[in-house]
Amino acid sequence: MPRIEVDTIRCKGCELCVVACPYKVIGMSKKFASTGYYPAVMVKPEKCTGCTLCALVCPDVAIEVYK
Amino acid sequence: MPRIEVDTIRCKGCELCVVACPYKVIGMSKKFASTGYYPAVMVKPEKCTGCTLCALVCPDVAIEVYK
Amino acid sequence: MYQGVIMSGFGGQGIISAGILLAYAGMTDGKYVTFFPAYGAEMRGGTANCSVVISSEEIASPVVAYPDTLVVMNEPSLARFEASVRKGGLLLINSSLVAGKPKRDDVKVQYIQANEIAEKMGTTKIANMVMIGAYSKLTGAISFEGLKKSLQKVFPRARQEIIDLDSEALKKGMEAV
Amino acid sequence: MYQGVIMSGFGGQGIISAGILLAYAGMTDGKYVTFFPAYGAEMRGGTANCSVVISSEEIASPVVAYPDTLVVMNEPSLARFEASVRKGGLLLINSSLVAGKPKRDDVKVQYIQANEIAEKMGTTKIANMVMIGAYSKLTGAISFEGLKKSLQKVFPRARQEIIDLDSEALKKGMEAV
Amino acid sequence: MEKKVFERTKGLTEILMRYCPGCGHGVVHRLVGEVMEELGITNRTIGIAPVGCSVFADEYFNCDMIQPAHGRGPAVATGIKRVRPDCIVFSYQGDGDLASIGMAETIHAAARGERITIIFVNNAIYGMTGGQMAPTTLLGMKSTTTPFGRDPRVAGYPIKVCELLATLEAPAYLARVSVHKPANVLKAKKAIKKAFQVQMNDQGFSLVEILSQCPTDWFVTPLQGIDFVEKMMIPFFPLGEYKTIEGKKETVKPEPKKVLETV
Amino acid sequence: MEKKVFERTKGLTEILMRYCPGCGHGVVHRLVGEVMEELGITNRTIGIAPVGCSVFADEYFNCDMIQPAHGRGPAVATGIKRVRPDCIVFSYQGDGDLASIGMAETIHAAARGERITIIFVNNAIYGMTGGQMAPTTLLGMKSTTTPFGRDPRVAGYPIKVCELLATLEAPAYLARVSVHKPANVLKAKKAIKKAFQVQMNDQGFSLVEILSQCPTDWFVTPLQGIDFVEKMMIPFFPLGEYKTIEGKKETVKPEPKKVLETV
Amino acid sequence: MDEKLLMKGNEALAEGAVRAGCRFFSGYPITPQNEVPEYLSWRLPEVGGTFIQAESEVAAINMLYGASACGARVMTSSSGPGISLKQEGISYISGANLPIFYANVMRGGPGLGNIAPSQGDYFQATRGGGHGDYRVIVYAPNSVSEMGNFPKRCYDLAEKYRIATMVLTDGLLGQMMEPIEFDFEPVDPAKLPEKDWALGNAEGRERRVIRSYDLRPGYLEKMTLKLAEKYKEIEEKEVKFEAVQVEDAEILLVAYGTSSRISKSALMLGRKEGIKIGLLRPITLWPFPSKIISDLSERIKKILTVEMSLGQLVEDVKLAVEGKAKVYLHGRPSGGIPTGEEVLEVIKKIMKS
Amino acid sequence: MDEKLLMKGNEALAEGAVRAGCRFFSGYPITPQNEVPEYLSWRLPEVGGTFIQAESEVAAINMLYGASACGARVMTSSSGPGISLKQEGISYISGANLPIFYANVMRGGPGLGNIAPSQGDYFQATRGGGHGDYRVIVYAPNSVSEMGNFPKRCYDLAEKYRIATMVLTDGLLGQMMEPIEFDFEPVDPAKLPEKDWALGNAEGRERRVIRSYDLRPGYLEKMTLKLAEKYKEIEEKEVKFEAVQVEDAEILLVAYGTSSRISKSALMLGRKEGIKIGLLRPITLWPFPSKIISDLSERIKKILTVEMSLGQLVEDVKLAVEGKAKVYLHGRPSGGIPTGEEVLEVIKKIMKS
Ligand SMILES: Cc1ncc(C[n+]2csc(CCOP(=O)(O)OP(=O)(O)O)c2C)c(N)n1
Ligand SMILES: Cc1ncc(C[n+]2csc(CCOP(=O)(O)OP(=O)(O)O)c2C)c(N)n1
Ligand code: SF4
Ligand code: SF4
Ligand code: SF4
Ligand code: SF4
Ligand code: SF4
Ligand code: SF4
Ligand SMILES: [Mg+2]
Ligand SMILES: [Mg+2]
Repeated sequence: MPRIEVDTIRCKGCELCVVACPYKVIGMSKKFASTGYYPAVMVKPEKCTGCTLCALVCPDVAIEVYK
Repeated sequence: MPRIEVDTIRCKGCELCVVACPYKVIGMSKKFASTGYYPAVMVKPEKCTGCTLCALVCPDVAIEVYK
Repeated sequence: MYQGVIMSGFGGQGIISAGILLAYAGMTDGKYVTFFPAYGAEMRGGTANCSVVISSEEIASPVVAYPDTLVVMNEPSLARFEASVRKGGLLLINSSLVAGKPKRDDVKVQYIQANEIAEKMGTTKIANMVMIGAYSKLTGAISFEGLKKSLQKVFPRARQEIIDLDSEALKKGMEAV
Repeated sequence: MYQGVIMSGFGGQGIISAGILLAYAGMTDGKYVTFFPAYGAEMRGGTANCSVVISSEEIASPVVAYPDTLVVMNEPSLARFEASVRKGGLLLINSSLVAGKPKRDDVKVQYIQANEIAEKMGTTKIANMVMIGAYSKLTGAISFEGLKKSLQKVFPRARQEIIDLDSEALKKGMEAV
Repeated sequence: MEKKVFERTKGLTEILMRYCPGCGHGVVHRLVGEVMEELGITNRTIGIAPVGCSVFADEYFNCDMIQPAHGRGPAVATGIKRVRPDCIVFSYQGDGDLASIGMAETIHAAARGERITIIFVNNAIYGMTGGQMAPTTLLGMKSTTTPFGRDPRVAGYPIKVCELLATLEAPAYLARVSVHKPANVLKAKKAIKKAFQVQMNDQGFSLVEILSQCPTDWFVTPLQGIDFVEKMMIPFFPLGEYKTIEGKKETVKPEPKKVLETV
Repeated sequence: MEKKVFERTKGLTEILMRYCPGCGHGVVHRLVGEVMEELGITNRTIGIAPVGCSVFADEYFNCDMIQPAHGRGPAVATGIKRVRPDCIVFSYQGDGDLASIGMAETIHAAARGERITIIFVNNAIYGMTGGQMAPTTLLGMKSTTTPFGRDPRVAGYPIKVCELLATLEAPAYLARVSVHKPANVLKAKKAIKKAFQVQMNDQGFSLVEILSQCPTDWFVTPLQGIDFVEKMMIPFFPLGEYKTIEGKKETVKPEPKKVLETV
Repeated sequence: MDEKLLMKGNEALAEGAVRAGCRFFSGYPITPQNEVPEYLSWRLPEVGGTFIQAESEVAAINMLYGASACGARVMTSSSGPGISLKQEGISYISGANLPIFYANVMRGGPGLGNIAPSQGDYFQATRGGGHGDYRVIVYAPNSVSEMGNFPKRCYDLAEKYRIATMVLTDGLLGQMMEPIEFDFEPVDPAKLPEKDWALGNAEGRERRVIRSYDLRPGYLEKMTLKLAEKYKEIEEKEVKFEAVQVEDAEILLVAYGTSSRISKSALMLGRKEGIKIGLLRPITLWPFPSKIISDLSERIKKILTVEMSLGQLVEDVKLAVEGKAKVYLHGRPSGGIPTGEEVLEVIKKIMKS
Repeated sequence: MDEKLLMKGNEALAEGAVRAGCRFFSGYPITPQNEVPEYLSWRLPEVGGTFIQAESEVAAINMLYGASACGARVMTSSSGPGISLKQEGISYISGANLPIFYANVMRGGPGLGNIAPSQGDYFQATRGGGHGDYRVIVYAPNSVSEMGNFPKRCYDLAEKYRIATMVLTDGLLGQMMEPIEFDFEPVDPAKLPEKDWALGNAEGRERRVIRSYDLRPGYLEKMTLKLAEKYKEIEEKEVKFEAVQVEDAEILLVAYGTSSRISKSALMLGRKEGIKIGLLRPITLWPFPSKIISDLSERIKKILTVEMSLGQLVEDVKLAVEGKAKVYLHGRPSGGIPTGEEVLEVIKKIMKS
């Protein structure tokens, strides 16, 4: 199943991936990481197509996509 | 009668006035001035029309025109 | 009376404005004060810290090498500054964000769940005020009145509700210790 | 043997190349030499002058404050440098262009109609060579052979006819005094 | 079997980037890194970090790097490329760096046709120093040195760098792109690749201007930042290619005209 | 009765000009002097001499003058005009001064729309320092630093200043003229006058580029010099107006857009 | 006269300049002095003045050249790299006898260095980083109050002598906050005496020329010898320093700016322990208080220079002392900030030696 | 080894640099050094090197930064105003530990000044006109031969220590002609040892980074302390000077470059009259020959510094002498050139006093 992996050390919680995902797969974690930021998480993992659009806009190269 | 006056202290003998004059009124003196340059002189004074073209191109503002 | 304070945390935790508030309140109380921010090259996400001196005598150096009080707002700050605290000094720790424990046993340590307290009041943004309130209570270096009067000076463009909220947070901080 | 020479005239009279020729010839003769041009900000029409030292011993300062010989190629140069000539020194004047007479009576004065001599040879451009020829004859500081050998070095791109003409002008200068 | 379809490029180091959340610099870095990797030139590329938020780029790009004085990237690139024509040289610069203090160096490197690539990140602001006006700050836009909005009578008009450079002979590739949306990111990558290829083919000077978000100094959230690019920047700074290699002949060295003999 | 129909303008002092025979600077000086006189502004004009052959312009123009660092005329003019908006300010500059070392200052003064007038004398060479290449030196042209002719692979392409500045918003008047023939001199004067008027009318930045002879450093006679302008320079640097005031509206100060509220 | 304000040093500097009559600023952003242009970007328009964010430091200093030539009270500010770029312009301004005021808020160098407080630009400020023989009057404040009050001193001297003046300070003084009181009445520049050399409207007077060159043989030398006379007068009349407990001192600290605050800490700590420490703080770095240091060195045989650099001020101290006392150095370059405790340690070592 | 050539100083400098392995030059025209770029514009291509006429001095020094980072032997040259503009770049190069060679052919300053020979940029050269704590090795030739031979010394030291080196000379030495012999074999830069820090092709090695900054707290200070160690080593090992008839001297002249030639004239004239004059000529201005001057001042109690400036070298002399002898100054600024006779007059006055 297509999926993304968010590197919570790199993610700064900017939400750009959230709006980039055409399938609204991504949301923000309610818990902050050791960095002080709230990282992105998959909220509808089943909808992910592995299209990589989220990764394209991520400024922190925090997303890897698997298919 | 139209005529030009060349300031021999200013004139540097560049001959630009010579070629600018449509009536070939101007030539160059054979004797150098105190500046070391050979100044412009009227060689055909009778042909001068006072058109000021010579004065327009003179880089040293050495020519005055009378009419 | 002389108090050298270092306050340290993430950028964005309001470290700088809390420090300025401390200094302002000290001045309002009639003390000599200096404030010095450590400014980083990064805009955000880095650490921020500042040094405040409050003293009844003229202040020579504004540099606080050995703080009488260290206000710790995040984990890395504890590691960085713990060792520098003066013997017998005070370590004020925001335990909402700082899991680690200090190793020093020759200083007074006080934990405050500043983020939790602030969150209950509506926003974690005022956790810094909670810490300042606690500091004021514990050291007596500055008065609550001084702090309150200074709020409007430090945030001249803030609306009255915000000022009131800050003031409330200061109080909660005082009550927490 | 020590000769400090200043040569001065209009820009365009070949002052600089004449000075270099002097220095080259001195070197060819086995002497120590220095050459120093006074360079102006204007490109043309200004005055040009240079200092040459020819010496049998190593030369300390290349600055010629009090020339043993002054070569005067135009009117303003006489006024400017006359006073500086060393007592008993030589004043070499291109009388074709210099109407004024020197006021000094403690120096040797020699007039040469350099422009006329040069003009007869076809071009006033070699008046500088006439003066150098005269200088060589009068002071013996440099040899004609040295000068002749150096011409090609100083004007590396000149055609043989020009070199020959220069050489002829040097001779005419020697003969003129 | 599961396959990684998007992974971190080897053109970047593993070091965490110190940009603000939502900052466009990170995306641009990734694109340059990927282009280097795809063209197989990472090992023979020398990158130039600016003075600006990307001063740390010397830690992020996985190639030889140098960090010079503010605005002088193109001059440094020139020195490098002339000594190492076998290497690929790029200069990464912000708008203050490139178009304000470095304007002369930019224009002259372009006019000389230096075989270098400039990655020009236009975020309409001085990021690193805290949000002062840049030469690309839009009219009316507030910054810490135009607190009432940029007034052209006081602070002049924003400069369009691609348009300016397009009047020169030597540039072989000039393009303006953005990185605020996935589609734009893809185009931006294409442009960057083309720019590097122009250099590799010895065709001339190349520059890609990238409209980029600076949420921090625009005092907006990252999401508002991409809106700002879309609604405010792009209308003023039109995207597109301003000069392309298509039809661009190799520079021919003309026989030195003997000026004196011609006239 | 005899009448003087051409006399020395009061816009110039009586001092002898130290230019070489046939140098174009002298003509340009006269034109600026005449324009000042005709517009009645000599007394309230502040002129800026360059570093270049015209460094002595501070002795020649009959108005208040200042002589600043090489290339920085537009910055100095900016300082002057902002403090004395009631004065007319012109900066007289050579091509090395304006387009090489002073490129950034030129572009930015133009982009700011400073109410100043630049008299830009393009003689395709560094006159004062002895004939080195200028940013406007033609391809193939010999100079003391391009002894084999300007080779674009080494020394790049000549820069067209009017074309470059015309991409900016703020300039109100940009024109290229020459002074090698009487008819051109007349046109040059018109352009210079217009440029000053644009400033007097507070319409914006103005610059007149004047192709000018440098016989000395071109190693030609004065007569060959005017031929060189005609046959070599004009074909590359087309004469004409590149931006005019016709239809140019007064600059309007836009209401500062409240950026944060728009997005 | 004012209510006490808590101000950042940089803002005090900017406000102080405005109150002293500054009506023209051009500058380029650089940390740690950004508060200066930011403050002036709204403050100057408020008083009818001009704020320009220049395209570069080079442009900024040359804008000053023009603006000050028209008689305005002008200012620019920067930090190390930017001040280096301004050296040519400062040399021109000095040669042209124009009065300007500028500030260097020092950071760690050389090169891009860092943005920590430092004092590595002392040589540049006092020896002229630019070309040729010229001097700049250099004031070194050590408090936010002085940051606010010294611009006035600088403008007055700048116009009195037609010379460039500067405040040499650092990121600590620029960034720190302290209460400040201005010790002078705001200056209305319109009421200053007219400058009989300034460019402007020539109606009814001879035209004026401002330049820094003279190509006629011998003339420039005369011009520079006139500069030298001016410099001599300034060296005689305008030296400023502060002496703290030097009367009974057995060791003398010499330090300026931030270092002098730290040194004073050391002095207070040391005095508590009975060590007789004195402090001589140069307030003007040029003209340098050589005479007082020379005099003190007749009696105090140990002198410790404390500075945030590899050792620059120490040369002026040695030049003043001329071998009469032993001169030591405690220097912390490139962003290193000494502490009072640390300086006291050094003092103790010296006292033992 | 060569036949004797009569060469202009500037051309000797350029040719010397090429023979020493220079393969990259970028510069901007300025009198009185134009012969350097003009010569190199045909000479460098001849040996496969690069000549660039930069758009400005700022660009020129930054091109050097890049070219030297790739390991090339590089050069730039200028005069006062241009060298001032290069100060930021020189500071960066120093902070980044890059080896470069440059020349300042001094003219009269400050400002545009004039184009006469002068020595007013001594402070700028020896104290770092740029920001921060750094030093540049400064060679001061006094003959056309030395103009030709010193670039080689500079390159060798520049690479040995990874430091900026310069020749500080003036318009007189640049414009004058004298016979010259090169005292070294031409260097083939391809045969120089590879630089293990230079940028280029990273195949098979770690990537390399060149920078002059470190923003981590405390790191830059350590970097600069390393610089300081390097500087100390240079001060110990690389001092060069010439001592003329100092053995029996009763008055010591100290002078460099053109002034030292003139001083030697004075010495010779004076010795003829029986005045015991000695001459100490610093060949390196930094590191300065302090020790020998200090030693000589134990015995010679009158020291006269002769320089073409208001008095800059004299400070280094005083710092060396530390009050042990009386130090006098004969300074002619801004294009004034003293003569041997004039210096002798000064000597006589001093001897009488
Ligand atoms: C000579 C010099 N001047 C100024 C600075 C300060 N400075 C550092 S970064 C910067 C501007 C950065 O803006 P930009 O180039 O747009 O890059 P961004 O941070 O926006 O990416 C400035 C002015 C400096 N380091 N050196
Ligand atoms: C900073 C600086 N760099 C270089 C110079 C030397 N310089 C004087 S004039 C000049 C160029 C003049 O050429 P241009 O501007 O074209 O004027 P022109 O003489 O041709 O009229 C140069 C490079 C200088 N004085 N200052
Ligand atoms: S890969 Fe595509 S579908 Fe999956 S999370 Fe990213 S954007 Fe959404
Ligand atoms: S775009 Fe990247 S950094 Fe931003 S929230 Fe998504 S994963 Fe995190
Ligand atoms: S006025 Fe006309 S006709 Fe008379 S000389 Fe001049 S150009 Fe010739
Ligand atoms: S144009 Fe003028 S300077 Fe030239 S020859 Fe004629 S009068 Fe003389
Ligand atoms: S300040 Fe702006 S440009 Fe700089 S890192 Fe933050 S968002 Fe990016
Ligand atoms: S060198 Fe050229 S520009 Fe300069 S005065 Fe001579 S002709 Fe005119
Ligand atoms: Mg930017
Ligand atoms: Mg020119």
